[in-house]
Amino acid sequence: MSEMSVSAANTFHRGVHPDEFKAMSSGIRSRELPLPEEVFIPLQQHIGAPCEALVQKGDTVKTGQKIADSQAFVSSPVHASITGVVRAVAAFPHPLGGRVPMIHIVREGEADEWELLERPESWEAASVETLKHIVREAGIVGLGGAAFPTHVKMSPPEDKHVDHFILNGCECEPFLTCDHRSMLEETDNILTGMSIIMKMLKIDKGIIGIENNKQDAVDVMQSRVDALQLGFKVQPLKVKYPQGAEKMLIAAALGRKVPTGGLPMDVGVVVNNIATAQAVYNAVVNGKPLIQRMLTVAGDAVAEPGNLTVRVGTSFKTCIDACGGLKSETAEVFMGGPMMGLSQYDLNVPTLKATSGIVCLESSQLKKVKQYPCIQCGRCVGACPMNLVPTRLARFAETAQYDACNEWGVFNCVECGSCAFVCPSGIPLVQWIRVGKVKVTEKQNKVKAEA
Amino acid sequence: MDLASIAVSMLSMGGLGALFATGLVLANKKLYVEEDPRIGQVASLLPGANCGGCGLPGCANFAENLVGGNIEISGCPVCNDEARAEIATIMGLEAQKGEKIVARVLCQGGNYESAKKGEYLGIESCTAAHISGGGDKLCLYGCLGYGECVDSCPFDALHMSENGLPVVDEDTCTGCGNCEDACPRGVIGMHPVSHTLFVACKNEDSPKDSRQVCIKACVGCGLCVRGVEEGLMTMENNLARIDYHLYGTDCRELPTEKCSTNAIILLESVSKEKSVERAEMAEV
Amino acid sequence: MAKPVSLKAEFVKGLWNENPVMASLLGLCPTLAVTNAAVNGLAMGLATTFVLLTSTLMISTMRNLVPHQVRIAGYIVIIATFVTVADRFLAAFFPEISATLGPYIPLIVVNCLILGRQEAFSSRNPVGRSLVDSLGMGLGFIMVLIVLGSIREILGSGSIFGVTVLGDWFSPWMVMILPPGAFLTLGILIALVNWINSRRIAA
Amino acid sequence: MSETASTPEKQPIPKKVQKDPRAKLFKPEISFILASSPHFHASASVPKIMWNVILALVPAVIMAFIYFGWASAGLILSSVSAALLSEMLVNKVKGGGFTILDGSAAITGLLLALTLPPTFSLGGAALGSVFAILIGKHVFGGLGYNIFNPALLGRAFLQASFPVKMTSWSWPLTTQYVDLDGVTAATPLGLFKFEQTTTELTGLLTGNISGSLGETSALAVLAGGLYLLIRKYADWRIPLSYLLSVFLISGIFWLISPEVYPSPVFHLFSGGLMLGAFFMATDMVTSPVTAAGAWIFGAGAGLVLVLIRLFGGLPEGVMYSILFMNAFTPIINRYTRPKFFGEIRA
Amino acid sequence: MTYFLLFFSAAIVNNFVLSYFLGICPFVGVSKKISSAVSMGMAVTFVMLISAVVTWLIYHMILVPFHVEILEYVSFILVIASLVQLVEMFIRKVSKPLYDTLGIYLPLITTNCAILGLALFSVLREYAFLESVVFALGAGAGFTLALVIMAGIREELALAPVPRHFQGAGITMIVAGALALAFMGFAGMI
Amino acid sequence: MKNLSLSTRMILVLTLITIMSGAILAGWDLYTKPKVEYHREQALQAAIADVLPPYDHYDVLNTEQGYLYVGKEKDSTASVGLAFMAIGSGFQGEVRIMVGYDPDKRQLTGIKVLEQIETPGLGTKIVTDPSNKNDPLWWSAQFEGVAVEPEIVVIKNAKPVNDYEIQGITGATISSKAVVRIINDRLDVVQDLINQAGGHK
Ligand SMILES: Cc1cc2nc3c(=O)[nH]c(=O)nc-3n(C[C@H](O)[C@H](O)[C@H](O)COP(=O)(O)O)c2cc1C
Ligand SMILES: Cc1cc2nc3c(=O)[nH]c(=O)nc-3n(C[C@H](O)[C@H](O)[C@H](O)COP(=O)(O)O)c2cc1C
Ligand SMILES: Cc1cc2nc3c(=O)[nH]c(=O)nc-3n(C[C@H](O)[C@H](O)[C@H](O)COP(=O)(O)O)c2cc1C
Ligand SMILES: Cc1cc2nc3c(=O)[nH]c(=O)nc-3n(C[C@H](O)[C@H](O)[C@H](O)CO)c2cc1C
Ligand code: SF4
Ligand code: SF4
Ligand code: SF4
Ligand code: SF4
Ligand code: FES
Repeated sequence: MSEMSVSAANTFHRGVHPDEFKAMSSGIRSRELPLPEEVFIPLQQHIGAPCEALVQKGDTVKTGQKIADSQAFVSSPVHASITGVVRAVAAFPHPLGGRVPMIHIVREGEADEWELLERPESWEAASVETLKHIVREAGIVGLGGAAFPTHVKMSPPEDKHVDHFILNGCECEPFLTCDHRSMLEETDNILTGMSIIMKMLKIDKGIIGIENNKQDAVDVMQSRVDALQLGFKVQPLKVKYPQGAEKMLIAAALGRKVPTGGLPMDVGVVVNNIATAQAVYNAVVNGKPLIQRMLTVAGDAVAEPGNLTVRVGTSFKTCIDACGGLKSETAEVFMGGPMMGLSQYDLNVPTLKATSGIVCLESSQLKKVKQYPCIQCGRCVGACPMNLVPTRLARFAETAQYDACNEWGVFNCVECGSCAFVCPSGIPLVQWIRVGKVKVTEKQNKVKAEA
Repeated sequence: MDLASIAVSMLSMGGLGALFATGLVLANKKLYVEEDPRIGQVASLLPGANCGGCGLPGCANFAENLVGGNIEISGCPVCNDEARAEIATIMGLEAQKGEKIVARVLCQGGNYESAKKGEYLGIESCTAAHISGGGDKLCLYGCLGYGECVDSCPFDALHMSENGLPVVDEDTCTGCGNCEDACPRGVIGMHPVSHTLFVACKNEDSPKDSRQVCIKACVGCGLCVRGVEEGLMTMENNLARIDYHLYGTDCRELPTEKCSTNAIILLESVSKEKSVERAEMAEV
Repeated sequence: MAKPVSLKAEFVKGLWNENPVMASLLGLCPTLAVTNAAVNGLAMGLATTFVLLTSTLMISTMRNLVPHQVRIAGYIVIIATFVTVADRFLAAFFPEISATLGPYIPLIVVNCLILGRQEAFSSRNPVGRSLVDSLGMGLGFIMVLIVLGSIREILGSGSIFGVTVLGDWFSPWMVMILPPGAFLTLGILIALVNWINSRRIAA
Repeated sequence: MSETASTPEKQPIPKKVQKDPRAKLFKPEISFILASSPHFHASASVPKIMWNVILALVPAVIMAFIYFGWASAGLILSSVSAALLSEMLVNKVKGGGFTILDGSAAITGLLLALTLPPTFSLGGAALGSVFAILIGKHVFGGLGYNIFNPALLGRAFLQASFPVKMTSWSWPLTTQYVDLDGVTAATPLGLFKFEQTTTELTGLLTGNISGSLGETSALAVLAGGLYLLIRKYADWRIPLSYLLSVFLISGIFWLISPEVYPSPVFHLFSGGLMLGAFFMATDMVTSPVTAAGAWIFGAGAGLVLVLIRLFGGLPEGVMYSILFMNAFTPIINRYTRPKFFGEIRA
Repeated sequence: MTYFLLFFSAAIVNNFVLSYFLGICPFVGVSKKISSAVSMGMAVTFVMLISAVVTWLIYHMILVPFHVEILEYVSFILVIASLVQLVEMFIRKVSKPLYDTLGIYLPLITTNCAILGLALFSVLREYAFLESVVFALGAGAGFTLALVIMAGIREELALAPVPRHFQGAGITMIVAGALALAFMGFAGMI
Repeated sequence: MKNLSLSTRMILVLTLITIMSGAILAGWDLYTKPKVEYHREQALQAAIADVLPPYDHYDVLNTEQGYLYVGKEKDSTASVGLAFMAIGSGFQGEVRIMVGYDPDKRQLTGIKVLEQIETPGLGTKIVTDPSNKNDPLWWSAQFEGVAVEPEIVVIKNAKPVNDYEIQGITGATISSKAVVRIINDRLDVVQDLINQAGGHK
């Protein structure tokens, strides 16, 4: 690992500057969405082993009741997010594509009866094992996007020496402001969540990384850290996409470079999202499993953009309707921000634990570029934070030279989209790179199978 | 003087010739390396021009690669058809003794039959569409229609129909399986030509879902299983399957008529039906 | 070897379908080097055909005598012999042409075309058939050389076989008689042949 | 029987159907766009880049007009229109879009014109353009795929075809020694190579010297070049490394023997170096995409240029140095893969 | 210095492939991949070296003293062909890796005009022994350079939509033409 | 033949082929050599005749520095001039020039470029210049009577004023200068030879 001087390290190399469009929702206090009539809760919302349903059609469930779980270590249970009756356990459309098994719960009356987790009197006194157990039982996964089970992250292998925790408050995607609002509205809870995480990790060095464009959040965080005497470092970072990608954040905040193919803990760091810390707080202090989160509904195709606290499994349509509904000229709706989000075709898909935003755009804002052949301008190379050569990766994928794809590091791509964003030829670089990844994997599997 | 110079010429050339011939004789004995006898046979049939036109360093190397199975006979631009044929016999291409295998496209969800979910703007390649949500077709299993299989066929045995489905030319298809590998959806299967009964659908969704997706989808109603030879048809994951071990010439009762969505097809009957249909259309 | 092919087919194939330069890409060096004027192309083509025919005659006659291991050395000596004969012939009777073709006459020895035909055909076929084959190949070679030489000469000097055809208004493109012109012209010619072939197949 | 299991090719779409079999199929309420991320895009586009390069060439074009008058206008017009017509021809033959508006063919024509001597014939300029577009660009697959700089390949073709006309210079209209023959002038590099005299720096900077249309005024070219670099339309590494390597290598020779070899400053501002360094070596299609590659490219071109200028038969070698390095670009690209983020190389 | 100039001249200024048109067949044939281009280039250089030495000896030790210069072509080619065959068999026996990178290219080289051309040029230009060795090295280096550049370009062109009829030999010739144009810049240097 | 061992056959066949080749070529050599020599001789004589003033015959002097051809008047020992070959590199490659020299007047009597590989249309103007329809040989004709002292020089873009000046070829300055340089260099050597011989022929 290479240490850079800290003063210079408040950003990473390369990256891009998309327009932010955050103002439409960052100044408005978040709202709580009324309880939805029905929810669809996918059995698997995390990386790792899938869950099996613990309930059947016709069962009555309470809010917070565990309805699916798995024995595997890398997995996370799922909880009912409303009180009601299980209507079906079947495949329904999923925002990540396809139809996957979900538990369909329909609300019964106005009741919102909670089934809380067992929790210690005080988290300071509790043992690390207890805390990790609660985090697991609460179904907490990384809310920054990848949905990796958080209790696994809290248990680094013996040989990895973790010395820093970084709270990821960058929120570098355009439009999204839910982390920003959380930092302003739930400051203390987040800081407590962070303290709990650091206790689980048995470390005392914490950094909160926040992009410069959220100066109010930096100030609030700094003042509360000082007031509570927590000793965390609030590190303002230059505004640049993808500052929030953990490898970039670690480079910016600590000057450490996660080795290729490595994990943050290889350089002694664990990174979590703001919302993850908040979920940890809610589980450990309030005994509430992860059944709701704050998300941003924004874009020029919605009438009243804003941040909503919604129950997991609420349909996109409900969320959008709560923000004034869609305009008729809507061209595209995606889950997540415009840089990494996924296009949707059906608004009846449910929100997931890791859904941080629903962005709806009219065609005027889509900024499409006519496609030209690659002119080798190298802009993509200058934009790629992972220091790849996207144009070559894409050309190799296009011409089926998969060995070259692999050699040129196709698997290092984090699919941040910076390259395709800057490409003056409008080449769908990221999509080609994904094709490359798939094909290389296929080829490797084939070779393995033959051997 | 004149005779002398002729003698000198003959002597010096003859000397050089003898010298090198001896060298080659010795080398042939001492430096002989054992190799697959077919390499020599093939090499002797190749033009021997060592022109490098094949991209390889020389004819001997080409022969080695040919015998090693790394290159096709057609790689040599100089070789004529006769020699090619002979080389093929040496190489024992009689490996294809069994029944001719051809590619079959097991999906009928062309542009007309299948439901669209939106306007796909992205790379027009099947793999690319498959990994980014499946292009504009709602079906998660069927043909995407961007013709990656067509591009992958080295023999030009595939083309896209106007309806957006690949069509195999049975006569040209060599059964190499490239298209099967290329298709990200597993829509293409390799079958002996004598197999004519197919469930031309891959949709494993529930009947309710699959009905929404394609008018020719196998909805998993199970009608086809009943009444045919025991075990010939089975249902698995909402999809009918044919056990080709039981499938034979004596199979009289065909499940095609029973299928409510025409997902099961019998190749000949399809073409017959089609011609009847056309005739009727013409009359109207 | 093989089913009988008519002698005519044996002859014709060298002209187009198996044309040594266009289809098999053999003998490119002389093709490029001496075609800065049509007459040079013709002379080189004739010399090459002469060597091709005479060496074919010899090699095909003694095809059953030469052991595999020394055939390259043997063939090439025979070829070189006739090349020397041709070279001396030009030097003795056509000194000007000999001077322009300069060092490229001896290189006929290593013209892949000749050794290629010997290996591929003459060493396996009776004399008559081999001669017909060689004649076809030789004519195919001459043809290409003349076409290439004419194009280069017209554009590069405004003349053909030394006769001025383009008037004073035309300033010759000197590049055509220089190395780049040779490569470019052959490249375009090959593409043209591919195009014609694809049209023929389509038809 | 050659039909497959799939739907017949020309599915007879029923004309009169009581019930559309497709009625039950799913229909989205709104048909959204389905695309792969990112959904946003920066405002740069190929035409924008190209037209900006043309804008950056305006000072040089104006200077050419001031010095050489209508001759320059004719050459530019003839070359650019020939380039555009060839591009149109290709569009027609190949099918596909109408690609003139992307500006790349216009640049090729314009740059080619700027490298021609003012007395060159209009037909010759057009011929060079046609060669540049057809052979230099489209035979390789068109925009983005050509290996060699098309304008320079066109010029190399002209130089090899009409070496006398391509090395016949006239004095600018603004100099006092107007020569009606118009053929006896010599460029600063030519003067140096054949008469061993060097030219004053002020002449080189303002362009009051003989030479091709675009090489007379180094300052005008420099202004346009800097615009390109500031707007990031060209990679700054290439002109920098090119000029630096010319300066250093010629400087070494100059230090060894100042009487024989001209000063590095003379090298920098004479001939087509400025135009070449800022507008031709920086052609992104034919230069490496990697940063390390850009340095190598520039340095190599500088070395070749000095070698040709000092020891070659020709007085100027900008064109050849760039074409030579163009040939190496694929290899440079291949062997200068940047280190991945976090990669530890053995 | 004169040796350096001789080398430079043979390698760049008067490049065998691009300005003398020697060895075009392998230049077109074996330039699809950089790795095989490098191997081929090494093999050619090696054979050039051997044949320069041997043909010089034959010419000056046998042909000239006995006044049988007419045997020049025949004896040169006989010696080159046999020697290459011997070396190939030797390498094949001795080292498999060496055979795979170098040996397999040897048969192709026998019928490469560049080799005989080199021998003949050496005689024509009346090079002394050492000069002809340097000349061979330079010519070999130049051949390798041209081959490797061409291979690099062709690997790149494999990624490009070259018009169908130009694919293969056509575009290779065009590239060679462009290279020859680019190399003209060195004209007059030596 | 078939029943001989492979090794014997290999040696025998190759030796036979080579012997045969030797025989054919030697025979052909005998037949053509005189003709080739004759052409060469003719060419040489023509070149000497071109560069020297009319003479009756010439003597060949074989010096350490190469051949000199001394043209003689009929029945006279007086020479009309001497001719020699000058060789050097031009723009592209070697240039061979036959030079006629009058040591008494210290001026050239003519030159003829015998071999060169200069660029056609440019450097080849040192031999003939097709663009000058009236006098394609104008360039080499200039050398007749040019003074060799202090040395011959090429001037560009102007008519020669001094008797030691030669007008260069536009567009082929390098070739022009190269020819002059080659002649100057060779002249030095030849002049030395003459001086050694005591100014005598
Ligand atoms: C197979 C797998 C194993 C992982 N193991 C660990 C781990 O042991 N410890 C840890 O801190 N994170 C682990 N991670 C999570 C990553 O560090 C990272 O947080 C996750 O991939 C999401 O990062 P992103 O949102 O920046 O893409 C793992 C991820 C994957 C996919
Ligand atoms: C391109 C890219 C951008 C990301 N941006 C953010 C971000 O803005 N905020 C964030 O919390 N996580 C972001 N992530 C995810 C982080 O890399 C990392 O997974 C997360 O901070 C880990 O915390 P979690 O486990 O609590 O989700 C991004 C990941 C990628 C690949
Ligand atoms: C393709 C090409 C070939 C050339 N060939 C020759 C040549 O054979 N001889 C020569 O003197 N100059 C040749 N030149 C031109 C010289 O390099 C140089 O420009 C010229 O000698 C300058 O003469 P000038 O000052 O009279 O124009 C050639 C130039 C080019 C572009
Ligand atoms: C960008 C540029 C590149 C040029 N390259 C060359 C070149 O490579 N060779 C050349 O002879 N002239 C070139 N020229 C024209 C050149 O400057 C002119 O020929 C010389 O000044 C002659 O001395 C170039 C001109 C420009 C503007
Ligand atoms: S190549 Fe991958 S990591 Fe690099 S900019 Fe593109 S999407 Fe991001
Ligand atoms: S940014 Fe686009 S045009 Fe530029 S090099 Fe990358 S892929 Fe090519
Ligand atoms: S069969 Fe497969 S590869 Fe072929 S078009 Fe359909 S989806 Fe694509
Ligand atoms: S790719 Fe192979 S199996 Fe598929 S259609 Fe073509 S020949 Fe048949
Ligand atoms: S003819 Fe020269 S290598 Fe083939």
